[in-house]
Amino acid sequence: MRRVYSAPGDRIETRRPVTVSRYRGFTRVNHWLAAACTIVLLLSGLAFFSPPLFFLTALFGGGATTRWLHPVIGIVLFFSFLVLFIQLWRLNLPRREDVEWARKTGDVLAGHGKNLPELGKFNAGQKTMFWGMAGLIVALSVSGVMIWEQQIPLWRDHAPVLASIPARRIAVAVHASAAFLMIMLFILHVYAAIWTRGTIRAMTRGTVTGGWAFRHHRKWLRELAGRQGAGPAE
Amino acid sequence: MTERARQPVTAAANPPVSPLDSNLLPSDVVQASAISNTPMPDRLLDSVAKLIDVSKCIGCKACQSACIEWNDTYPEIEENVGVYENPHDLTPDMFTLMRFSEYENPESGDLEWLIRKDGCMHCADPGCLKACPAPGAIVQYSNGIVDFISDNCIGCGYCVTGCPFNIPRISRTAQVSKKCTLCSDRVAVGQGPACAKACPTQAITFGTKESQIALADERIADLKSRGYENAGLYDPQGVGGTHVMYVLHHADQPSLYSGLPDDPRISPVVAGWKGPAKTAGLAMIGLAVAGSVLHGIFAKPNAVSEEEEREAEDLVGDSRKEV
Amino acid sequence: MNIDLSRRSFLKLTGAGVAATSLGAMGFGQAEARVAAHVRGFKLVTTTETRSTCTYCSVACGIILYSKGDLAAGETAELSHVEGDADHPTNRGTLCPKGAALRDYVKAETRLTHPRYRAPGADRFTEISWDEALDKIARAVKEDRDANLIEKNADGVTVNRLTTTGFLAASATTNETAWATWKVVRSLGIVGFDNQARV
Amino acid sequence: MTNSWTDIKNTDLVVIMGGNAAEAHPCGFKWVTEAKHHRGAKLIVVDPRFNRSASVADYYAPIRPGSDIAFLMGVIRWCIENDRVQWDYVRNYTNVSHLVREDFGWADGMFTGYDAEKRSYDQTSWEYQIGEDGFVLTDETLEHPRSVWQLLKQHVEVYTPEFVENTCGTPKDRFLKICEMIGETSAPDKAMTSMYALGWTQHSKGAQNIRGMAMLQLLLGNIGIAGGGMNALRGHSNIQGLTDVGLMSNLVPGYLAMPRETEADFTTYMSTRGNKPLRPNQMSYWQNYGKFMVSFLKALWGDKATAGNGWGYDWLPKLDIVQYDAMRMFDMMKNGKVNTYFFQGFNALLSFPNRAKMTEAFSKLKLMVVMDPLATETASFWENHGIYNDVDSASIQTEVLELPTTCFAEDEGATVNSGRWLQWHWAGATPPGEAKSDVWIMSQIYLRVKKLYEEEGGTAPEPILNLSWDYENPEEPMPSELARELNGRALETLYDPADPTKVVLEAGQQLSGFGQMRDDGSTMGACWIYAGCWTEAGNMMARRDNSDPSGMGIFQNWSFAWPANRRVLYNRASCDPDGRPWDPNRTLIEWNGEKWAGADVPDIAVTAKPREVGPFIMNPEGTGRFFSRRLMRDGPFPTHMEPFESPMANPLNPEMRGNPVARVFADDLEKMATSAEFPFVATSYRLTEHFHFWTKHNRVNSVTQPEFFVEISKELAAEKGITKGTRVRVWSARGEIWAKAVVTKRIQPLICDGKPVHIIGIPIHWGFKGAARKGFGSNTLGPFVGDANIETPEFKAYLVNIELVEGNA
Repeated sequence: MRRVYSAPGDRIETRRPVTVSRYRGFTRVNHWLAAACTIVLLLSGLAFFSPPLFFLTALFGGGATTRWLHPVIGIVLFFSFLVLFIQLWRLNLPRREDVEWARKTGDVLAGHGKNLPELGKFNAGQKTMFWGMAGLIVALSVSGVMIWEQQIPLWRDHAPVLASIPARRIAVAVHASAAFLMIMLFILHVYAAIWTRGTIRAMTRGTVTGGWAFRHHRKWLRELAGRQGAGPAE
Repeated sequence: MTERARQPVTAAANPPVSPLDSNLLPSDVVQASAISNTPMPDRLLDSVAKLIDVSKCIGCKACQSACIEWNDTYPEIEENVGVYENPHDLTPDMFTLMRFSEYENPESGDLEWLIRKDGCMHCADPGCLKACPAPGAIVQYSNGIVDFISDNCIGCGYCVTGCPFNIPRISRTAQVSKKCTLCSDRVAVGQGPACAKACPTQAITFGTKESQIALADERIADLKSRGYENAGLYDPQGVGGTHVMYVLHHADQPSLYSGLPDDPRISPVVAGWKGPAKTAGLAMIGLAVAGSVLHGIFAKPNAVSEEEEREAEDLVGDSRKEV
Repeated sequence: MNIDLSRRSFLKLTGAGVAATSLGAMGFGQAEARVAAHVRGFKLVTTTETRSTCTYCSVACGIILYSKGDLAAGETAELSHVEGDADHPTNRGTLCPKGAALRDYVKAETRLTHPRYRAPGADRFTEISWDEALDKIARAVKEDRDANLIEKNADGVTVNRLTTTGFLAASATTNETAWATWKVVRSLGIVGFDNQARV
Repeated sequence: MTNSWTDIKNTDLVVIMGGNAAEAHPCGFKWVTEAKHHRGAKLIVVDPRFNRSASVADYYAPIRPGSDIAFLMGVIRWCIENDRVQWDYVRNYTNVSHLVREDFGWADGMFTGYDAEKRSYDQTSWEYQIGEDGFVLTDETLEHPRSVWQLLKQHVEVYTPEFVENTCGTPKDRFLKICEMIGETSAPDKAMTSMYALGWTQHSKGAQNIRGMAMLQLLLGNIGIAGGGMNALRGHSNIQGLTDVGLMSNLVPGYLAMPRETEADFTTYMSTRGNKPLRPNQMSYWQNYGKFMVSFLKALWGDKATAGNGWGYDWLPKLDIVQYDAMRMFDMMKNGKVNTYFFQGFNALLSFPNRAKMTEAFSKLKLMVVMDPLATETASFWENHGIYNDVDSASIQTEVLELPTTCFAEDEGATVNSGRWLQWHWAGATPPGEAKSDVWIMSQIYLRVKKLYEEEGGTAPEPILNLSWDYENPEEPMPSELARELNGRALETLYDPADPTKVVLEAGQQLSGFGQMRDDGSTMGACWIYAGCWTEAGNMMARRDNSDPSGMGIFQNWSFAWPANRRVLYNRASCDPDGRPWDPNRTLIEWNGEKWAGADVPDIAVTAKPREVGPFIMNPEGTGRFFSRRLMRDGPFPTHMEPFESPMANPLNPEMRGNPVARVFADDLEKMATSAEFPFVATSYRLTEHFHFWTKHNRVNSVTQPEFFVEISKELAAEKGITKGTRVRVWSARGEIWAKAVVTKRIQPLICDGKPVHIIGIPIHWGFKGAARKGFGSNTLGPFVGDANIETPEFKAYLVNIELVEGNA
């Protein structure tokens, strides 16, 4: 049976009660790396974004340290997310059922699961988060390197357009705006993970309960069940 | 207790060698970067200005020499690239630079060698200060001097994007932003800037802004009498006026002088994101956090029911037939 | 309070160092910002002033040498800064790009500090003592003079002329040096005597 | 300078030609900007390049290097034709009315008396008609055909605006505009000042360039007045002083002459120096020559100089030729005729033309002694530095001694500025390492040579043994002792000649002026023009009173100006014949009915009555000279001469090459080229960022101008495929150099004789020692020929070729 809704490594671990492996160890570590980077970037970035928050630089050992740390962590995040992206982009491609699900956001919030379509590994919200993050990280990375003062001579030599002051002004504005959106997404992501009970263990233990999978990602569960039913017993 | 230094009124004076109390005090700061509520100082110093009379300037670079010597900087010895500008641009170690342009005046048919001393303009409304995220890294004193306080600078380069005149340069070694201080250390003991003191033809003068405008008026009248009908003062109001001003023969075309901005102002991009957008953004982030918390407290969590667990077992079981 | 107090020494002095540092960690207070806004200390404080004249062109700008140490008081003096003398009627304190950098000339890395000798055919100098150098010169001058001085010309007129040794005088030495030089050079009979007036 | 730097603020028109004051003398140029700002003065710049002075000028005109005489004679012609002449001045204060001998003449660019064999003029005909009373014959109507005025008019007739345009390349409209601006200053209340420097002197006819302007200034009545004058901007801080003190082959301090061997004894020497007045009542101040010379000899030999031995005249070396100037010495050196040579603070390897010849000459020395604060190229001429000094060290047998000296910051004494101010300075730093003062070194050499003569005897030891050296510490005389000698003192009690009971000075007291000098051995003084610099009142050179009550920039109590603390030379000429100032707003001195008085020291006997005594007191005529009698080797009037290497033939005489009386050594003549091979005109100059070869040793100036370059026009660049910042090779018949190219609109091709002339500007400042990048100067390329009168090398106009170099050469 071909995988449509699941990733390699996704499997039903136990059957009574049902637990389903959702993220492999590597992915989980990488996710938390990205999360940690995001938090560092968010805190250090906010310090530069707004004077009342400049005190946050103390967390990193002062303004100058924060200034060099921020872009370095940004690069780590970029690559960390790149791995996630490569792993997950296919499953995050929009499908017809996503439209219906999105239309019924009210039911999602109200907990009327019965009215919602069956979904694969990710719902439309998660997909939006994924593509949003991806886009914003690209925007932040590009604008970020443009305003990375210590690298300016490099751009001046190899990509003078990037080094021009008007371009850098725009980059600063883009960086700030993208960061703002990123923060909003981040809040949503964290909140959704907390509000949707049983979600966080997917990124901690790597597994979810069968009920969680049944409730939120039934097509995914079906596919896994189908694949494992069809295959040899373990 | 030593005597307090006077406020400077000219650059043509000999510096003191006995200790004097500084007369440019932390309490004279009227604006500091990333600090919104700088208290009103108890006194206001006279506004000072450096006037650069381009029509008297011979491009000798004495200002550059004096600047290097006074500030103990070590610019690199570069190569000749076919121009008179050396170094080729402002650097973290070269706070001022003579820029040369050869202009053929279409009206008179004469060649004019327009030479301009480039450097910090000490804007009344400093874009660098506005853009700077590091508290107290850029300060403005009540006499108009905009000074970079390296101890507070984080070397991020936002001042570079904030400056309408392309002045600050980030030191690759010290990782701090550098520019002309208007010799704040000299002004503090009643002296004018080193460049103005040195300038052989007194094309650079220094004093109260009022006195320098009066001097400029005299010079402009002289230039007009010599046929420069558009002679005028460059004190651009787009940045609230500057504490470094030029007398130009062609004040109608400042850009003739190696790209002096015709109408400099803080870029709307910078002004925008450093202004209301920033507050609005922070407010929305706050709202989002608050909304989530409230939703979390008051709304029913999206929890999985026992029934769903069983259905999952069924589903898994169905597909497997046998366990 | 002394004006050359740096921010850090000020903190130390007031005993507020620790407090201010932790204040800094907590966020940047106005007090901290103000302390840091202290301008650079005035670097000429406690230097010794000496009135001098620029050594370059003939405008002869008045300058003030600022030194660490007082030569007049028998101390060694190290030049730390040079600035135009605002009391001087010609330059009124101004200096050209050369004059403004006079310190770097006085303290150039290529200043000579030791007599050096280059032997025939050698590709480098070696250091020698003043005594050796001066004795060598005296001997060379005497030998050449004894051999080549023209005491009398064909008409029997005393001419005391030495053309095989020559002397090119400086352009920036004092009148007093010039006079001492004139006396010594002419007493030897040297006629190939010139200065830098033409180049 | 006849005037002073600060006096320039009094001018109405500044003409910078033959110099570039803004570039080379920025702080002096300040007074030009002052005059412009506060007096509304105008500035004219005439130069091959649109230079830094031109950048702030009111009017600029280009000129082909080496054609200044044509330009200046053209201006004189225009002023005469358009009656822009200050007639009262010209009639009364110049020699226009004097009659010249009938046999004097000028044709084909040459004066009467030329001897091609000797490359010299017989100057007999260049003389006034002398009457039976011994005075010059004059014609006050100026109509006599032999009057200087008529001869002058005749002489300048050829220099029409068209001639000027064709010869100088200066567009006619620009030339005429400048004539008009200059002509305005013929008004008695208008002043023009001429500021010039090596742009005029470094030609084979440099002295005549300057005479051209001096004549123009006389014509306009601008000599002797505030804001006027001929202002030579000396290049070095004390080259004025070194010349005053006579450190030249043919000079004795105070512009007295070294004896020639034709002057066998003191009496013969003095016989031609009587300087009897050529017009009635004139001061002819050189009549006092004997007093100055005897006082000098007393300073030199002390008690050993007596009336009986002609004041020790015999012990002075005597010249057999005009002078053993540096270029002659280097030529002799090259021919193996010099064994030992001293370089005191003089980087000759980079200073004199044809560097290859210099290197060859140095290589023939047995011993080279260099005294310098810095490591110079001269001291290291034997060091191989690739293309920058391509020599074979092993084959050079010269011994070199390099002696470290103190510099200005470490010594004390006086230097003389361009305005003749003797300013005292004090030491402010400890010398580095073992550096020693030049006085110490010279004393050591002297004392050691003297000891050798005392111990071993030798040839003619008298001059050495008899030299006066009675200093407190003979090992290192103090500057104050030497300065007091330069001023002079009474050796016996001096009585007033008018009232023998009145004591003027006690024995041992310092003279208060040269008027106190005697020719009977009762006074001594090394340099008469310095008398008054260190009097009984103390060191006048150290005075620092900067008050200026007249507001004219005179500063009478600031330091000391020679002669007699006079700040404006010939200032008698600032008043009309009756002694009233031409311009009451610029009064230097005036006749108050009894005597001359004013803000400046009068340049005339204070009781000399107006209309009796002329203002040019050093001349026996008492007048300024349009016709210069016998002083100039190349003619009593300036006549246009082409540079030795020129892109065009002399329009006055196509056969004439360069200056017909300039000295050229045979092998140097062979190394002179024509425009066929070397089509472009090179001219050398200073840059404001550097001082000669000194400041390349310091970082700051090396930062502001790091690397050697040449400047060329856009047109020449296009022709040769050169773009800014590329590397070029420039070569002449004598050598080659590599440089970066600065391509500029500030140099324009000029049309001369119908053809475009391209100019290549070559700054002088680089070498192979110091902080700046290694490079060259113009001297590698320049021709080894000097001015006919004073041997200043012709660096300002010679021929080269140029090409683009791919890569880094």
